[in-house]
Amino acid sequence: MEAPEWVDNAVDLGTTIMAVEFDGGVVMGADSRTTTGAYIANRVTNKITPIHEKIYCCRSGSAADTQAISDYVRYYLEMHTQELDDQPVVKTAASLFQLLCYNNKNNLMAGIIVAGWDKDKGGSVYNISLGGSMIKQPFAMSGSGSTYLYGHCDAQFKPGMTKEECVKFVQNALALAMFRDGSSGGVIRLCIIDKENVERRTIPGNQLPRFWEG
Amino acid sequence: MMCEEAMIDRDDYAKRVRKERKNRIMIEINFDKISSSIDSNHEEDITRDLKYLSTTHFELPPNSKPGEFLDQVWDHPNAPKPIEMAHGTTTLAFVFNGGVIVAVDSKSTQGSYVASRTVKKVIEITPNLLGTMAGGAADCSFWERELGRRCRLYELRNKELISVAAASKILANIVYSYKGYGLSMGTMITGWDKTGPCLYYVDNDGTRLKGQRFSVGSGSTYAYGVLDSGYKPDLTDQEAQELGRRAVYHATHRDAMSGGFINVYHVKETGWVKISSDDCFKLYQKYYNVKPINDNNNNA
Amino acid sequence: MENLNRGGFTFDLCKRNDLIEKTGLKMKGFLKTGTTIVGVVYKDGVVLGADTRATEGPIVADKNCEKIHYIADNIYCCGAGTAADTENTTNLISSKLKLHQLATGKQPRVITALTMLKQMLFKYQGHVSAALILGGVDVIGGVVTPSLFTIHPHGSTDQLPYVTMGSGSLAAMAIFEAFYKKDMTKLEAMTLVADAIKSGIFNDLGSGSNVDVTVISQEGVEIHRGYEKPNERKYRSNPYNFKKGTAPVLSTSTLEPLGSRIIIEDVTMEG
Amino acid sequence: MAYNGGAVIVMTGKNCVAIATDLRFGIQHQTVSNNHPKVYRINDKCFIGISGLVTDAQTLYQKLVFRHNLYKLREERDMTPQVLSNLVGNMLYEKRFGPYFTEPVICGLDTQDKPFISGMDLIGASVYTEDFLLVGTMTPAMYGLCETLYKKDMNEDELFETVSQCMLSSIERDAMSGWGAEVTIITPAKTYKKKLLARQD
Amino acid sequence: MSSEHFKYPVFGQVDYFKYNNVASQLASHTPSPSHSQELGAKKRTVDPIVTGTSVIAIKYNGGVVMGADTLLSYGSLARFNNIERMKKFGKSTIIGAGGEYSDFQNLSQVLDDLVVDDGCTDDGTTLSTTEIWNYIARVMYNRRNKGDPYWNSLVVIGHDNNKSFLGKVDLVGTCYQDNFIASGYGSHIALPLLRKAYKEDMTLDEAKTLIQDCLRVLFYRDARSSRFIQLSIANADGLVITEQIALDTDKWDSGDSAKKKKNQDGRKKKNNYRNDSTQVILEYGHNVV
Amino acid sequence: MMMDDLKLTALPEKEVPISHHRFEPYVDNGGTVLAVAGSNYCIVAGDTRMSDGGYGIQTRHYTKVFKLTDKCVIATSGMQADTIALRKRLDTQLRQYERDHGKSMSTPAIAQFLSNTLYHKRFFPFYTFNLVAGVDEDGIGCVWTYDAVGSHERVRFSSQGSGNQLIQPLLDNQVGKFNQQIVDGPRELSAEQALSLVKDAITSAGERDIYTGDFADIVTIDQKGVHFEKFDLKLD
Repeated sequence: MEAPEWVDNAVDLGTTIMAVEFDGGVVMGADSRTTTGAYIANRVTNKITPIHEKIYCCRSGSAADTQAISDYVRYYLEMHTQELDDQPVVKTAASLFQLLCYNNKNNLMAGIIVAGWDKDKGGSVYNISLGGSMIKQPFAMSGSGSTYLYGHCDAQFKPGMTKEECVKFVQNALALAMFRDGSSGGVIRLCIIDKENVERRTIPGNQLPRFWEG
Repeated sequence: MMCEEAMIDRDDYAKRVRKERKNRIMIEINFDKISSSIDSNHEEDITRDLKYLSTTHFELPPNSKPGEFLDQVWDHPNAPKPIEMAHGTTTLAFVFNGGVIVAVDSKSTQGSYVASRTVKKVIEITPNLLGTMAGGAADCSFWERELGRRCRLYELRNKELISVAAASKILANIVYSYKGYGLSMGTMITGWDKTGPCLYYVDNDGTRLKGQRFSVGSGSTYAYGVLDSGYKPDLTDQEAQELGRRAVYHATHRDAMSGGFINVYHVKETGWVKISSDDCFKLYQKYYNVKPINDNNNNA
Repeated sequence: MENLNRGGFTFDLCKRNDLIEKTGLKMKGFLKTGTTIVGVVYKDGVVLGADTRATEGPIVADKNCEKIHYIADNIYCCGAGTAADTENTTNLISSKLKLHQLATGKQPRVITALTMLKQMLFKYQGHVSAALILGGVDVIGGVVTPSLFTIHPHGSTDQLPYVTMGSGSLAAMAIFEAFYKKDMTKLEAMTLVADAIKSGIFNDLGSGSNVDVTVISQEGVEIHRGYEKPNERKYRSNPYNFKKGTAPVLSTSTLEPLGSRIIIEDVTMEG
Repeated sequence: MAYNGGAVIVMTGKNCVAIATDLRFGIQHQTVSNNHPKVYRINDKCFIGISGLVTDAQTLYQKLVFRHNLYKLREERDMTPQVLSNLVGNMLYEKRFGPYFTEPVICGLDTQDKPFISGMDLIGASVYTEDFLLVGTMTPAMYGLCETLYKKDMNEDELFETVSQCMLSSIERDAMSGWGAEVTIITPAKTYKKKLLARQD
Repeated sequence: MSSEHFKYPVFGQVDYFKYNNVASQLASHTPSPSHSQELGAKKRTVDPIVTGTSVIAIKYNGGVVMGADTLLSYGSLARFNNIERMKKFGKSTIIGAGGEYSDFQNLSQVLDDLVVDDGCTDDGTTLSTTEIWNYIARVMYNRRNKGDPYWNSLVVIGHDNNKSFLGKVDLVGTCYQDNFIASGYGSHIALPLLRKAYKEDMTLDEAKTLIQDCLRVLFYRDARSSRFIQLSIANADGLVITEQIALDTDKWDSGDSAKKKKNQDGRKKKNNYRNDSTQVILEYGHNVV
Repeated sequence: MMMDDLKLTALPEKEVPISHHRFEPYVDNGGTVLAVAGSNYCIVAGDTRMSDGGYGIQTRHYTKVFKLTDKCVIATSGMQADTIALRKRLDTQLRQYERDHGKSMSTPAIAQFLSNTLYHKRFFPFYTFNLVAGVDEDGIGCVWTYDAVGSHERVRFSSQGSGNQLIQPLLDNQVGKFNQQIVDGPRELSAEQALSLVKDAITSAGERDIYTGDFADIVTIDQKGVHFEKFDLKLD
């Protein structure tokens, strides 16, 4: 007799996460589903985690691993900030993630998007994928649901979108992925970071965009 | 990429399809049969049982090697608790001047659980033939029952008793024809025919041996010790019976899988006789004179 | 000489056990709590609930075990998984928190317990198989914040207003999803928790026996052991009496008192 | 766990406890000794029964005696069964990832002469009940019997007869244990053990 | 005579009983290698590919209501979004299917044939639901015996002769009847709700609401389910399978309050969160209440 | 010629790879049955829980005891689908026997017949644990107990199924009176005592075995026929 899958399996963020930079900031977005097998262990998860005041990350992969990594990065970045006596830049945070992911690549199951605003570069988005490679991208996506999105995003993405255009872009993409990917779903969580503000938005599961339905 | 279950699934599927294609080189797709797949014979499946009920037949598992089927089944992560077939035994038989003595225990275990202490491990095939049971209980009793039927038919056809050699050969041939099917039996066929007392050992591989003394089962090593040290051809009937009993008794003591009652049979020229059926517990008390101190109703 | 009170795990038998298991000898399974455990946040605090069955394979090893563990005066924790792991993990964190409390002189916060637990579980990468529900109430600057977390064996945590864990978690979650509402009163919350646990008890074979409920609020902690007992034995025939002398006795011996001497004796194997 | 075989039952009565053990020591299917009780005396009012791999049981017992002696030197009193079960529980959990293949049950009378029993799995998950506990190679058989035959508040004679029947009938269905049984009864006044006549197969 | 007595056959393979025909027929019915080869090439489902999830059903005072979503998954991909997983057979039976869809389609053909044959007999009787259910159970069991199962769990509802019928059959042939049945993930999530809510003499509306509530909970918690469902009803008036219904799912609000709170906090005391470890950690579960 | 006869067509020339990828043909639906026979009665009990092989309960009302003739029932637990197939086979054959011989099969004959039926599935066994119980031609209660492939034995009392190991030693003790020097009253139980014991035994199994519970069918068989009765167990 085997234990039921929701008891035995590790908790997985089979996820859709993405981030886009716009002039002066970034828009980050994530679905909210956490699964163990086919059971949804948490349907309103928040996968957008603050690392620093203006730096956030989207987590995908093993929930335990990504939480632990974010905790470590937050801790190191805080120390770094204290030493520097200045706000850290996004790339520093991303590099820290890369370091942890790369050095423990055999033990970790984590795909992370780091995004945020700093005064040097404005908004920037970094994608740290499974092996630990760090790539700066104008828009990044990751997680199981992202496979359904490449075509859509490549077609829809235009450089130099405004903030609201970016929000729309992220929202629509996430909704598409959540519709098709069983491991993504729930609500859309957005996080918009610019010079002034960190704004959080949630789009409940019954008000997701349905533009493709016509 | 993270958790691309969907991707992985599709990759997997593609791989499997490719693999299956490879196999198909040998298997050959039969497109002529497409219509027959629609017009399926479920009715026949359903009524098959009824149709062939009057015909004795074995159903084979959906697998090319029946002997390995169950092992494969229990290997599966979702498999239920494996079926435990009744097992474990000490049986012995020996030929001496007065005939053949057959002595057996009566315990049957499933894993470490004692399923029964009252199993009849001597199978009375015909009034002149005895078989013993070791290994799978169902295998032994079924096939020796069948052997009994065959022997009786032989008698009716030929108006004479079947020889022990022939009877044991029938059994050996039957089990040999099922080699690789996973039968488990170690049996002794004994009786008294024209050639005198006779003892054969037959097991599930199809081995068939004639001999003076055999002991079969998990407790056989212990029994051999007692049997060999006490055996001589010119034992009296009493001595021989007690030797068999003793040998099995000591085996039951040392072997966890043997026990229960000790049944002793004596094959004589006139046929077999059941000599005794003693509870090991009583024998223990008798042999070692063990008595409870609070025994009020003097169990005589 | 072995080091007493050294703390931590020892691994000296691992190699030997591997060898033994290679010879085909099977280790017995650990005691598991198949379990339904739940927690829910209500208006003024947190209600935790648990069933009371512990199983060893298909056999019920304990019909009335306690699965809601004490962490601190304002924090309790339900455990599912391997019984020894939940028991010892919570005990360990409880004592760490006590030390922390003595060092800082403040009531421990739920979040501190959470961090300790998740770090410990993450360290063991899921080998310590404890699935926990942590609930408690913080009073900071006069503001009461009830909080409720789940901690999975690998060390991931979630915070939610209603949570379930264990083999019966689906059955219990179904009740929550259907009947949970915000800002419940204490009684409503307790009834909901009891319903969720009963759903686990009656629909999940790994869970059974009674409902335990613990309420944590600013006013303190109420522990209802056996809040509901829906599974009392339904039938018992006349007691079985054996007359004195039924069992056959071979010998009787009285064991003399040892007194205060220290005995040093060999392991005997008589006869 | 089934390498050596064994069965131990503890059961409470009114102001008394009983601990019953089988006597077989075997190496897999071969019976080596029929006089090997699995019950060890820790002090006057406290016994531990350890089933499982005998080498581990003996090691565990020796370590317990060691600790108990230190405790006595330090505290000038005997360990209560409660203390002992906490001690054993912690000792076993220390070896969480490489456990002793043993399952202990502890019984005794506490300082108020109230019966106390506890049991553990092999990594020290304690079980406390008020009626009975058991460990061994054929626990289902023992559970079935104890669950049915147990009564509350038995006096020491009833307790002896009940626990004897539970032990005798359950070891008859287990190939790996049996070969005699021994029951120890602990009462405030005295402690005595009785050896039972049982099957030797 | 010579070899008579040792020629004990493997039953069914050697013509021991002199029933030439029977034996050869038997041989073709015991799965021999050639047989399995054919199966292996043809249609053995070793792993479900296109799958449907739960089906749930309950009896009410005048019939039976069944519900299922309309999604077919392909691994974790939600591949086909408006597929009817319930199908009518004959005048009084509806079957709802979970598991591999191709197997269900194949089985449907078999059952359609059965129904047509029965109609052609024109003997004034039609197949009752019980008969169809029994038939499916035998088919499933026999397929299991061949190691080639229909990878489905089927819920059968029907209403004939003023009696409601509700039964289930799964891929190994386990079959039973009950007053409420759930398959797939529904047996873990919906069944507890059905057990709790079931009472004799439910009205149709109550039953429909209950089924919808269960499907909603399933949508919340089963990663392979969808919001779009269908209900089917069997009662004295006949069989109905409704159009697709979109479930309203309104229970996402607990996240909102948290969001507002955090925003306000964020604006008011910008640098403060750094000192408050609680707030950062809270992100691992957003829903502060 | 001889060699040809012995050659087995069922054994393949070359191994055909059959992937046992995910399909497991057996599932254990659990459940316990037991029977106690006396000189003029036989009492059978079986719980009615049917689990899904894991931790789920599929239905609480699945009867495991089936009436075969007026003097005989079969009580069977294990895999429910196999149970049904087995029962259907027995039913058909018994009915055919009745037509052919104008009387129903005697209980001992049914017992041997079941053994053969089970053995004919030796290579692909029914995952069922059976008891045949009833009264024989003389009205004496009798029980046969089976292993999965048909090894059987006539006994006075027996149990089978998931709670087998819990109940069997209890019956040894209370019906067999093993290891008891003094026994209150007669050694054989009266029908009332047996009934009460059977109820107690299945209740105890329900306490400790997670696959036993919900309700029990208590079946009394005597010269008058077969009488069913419902009995409550725990639902957890």
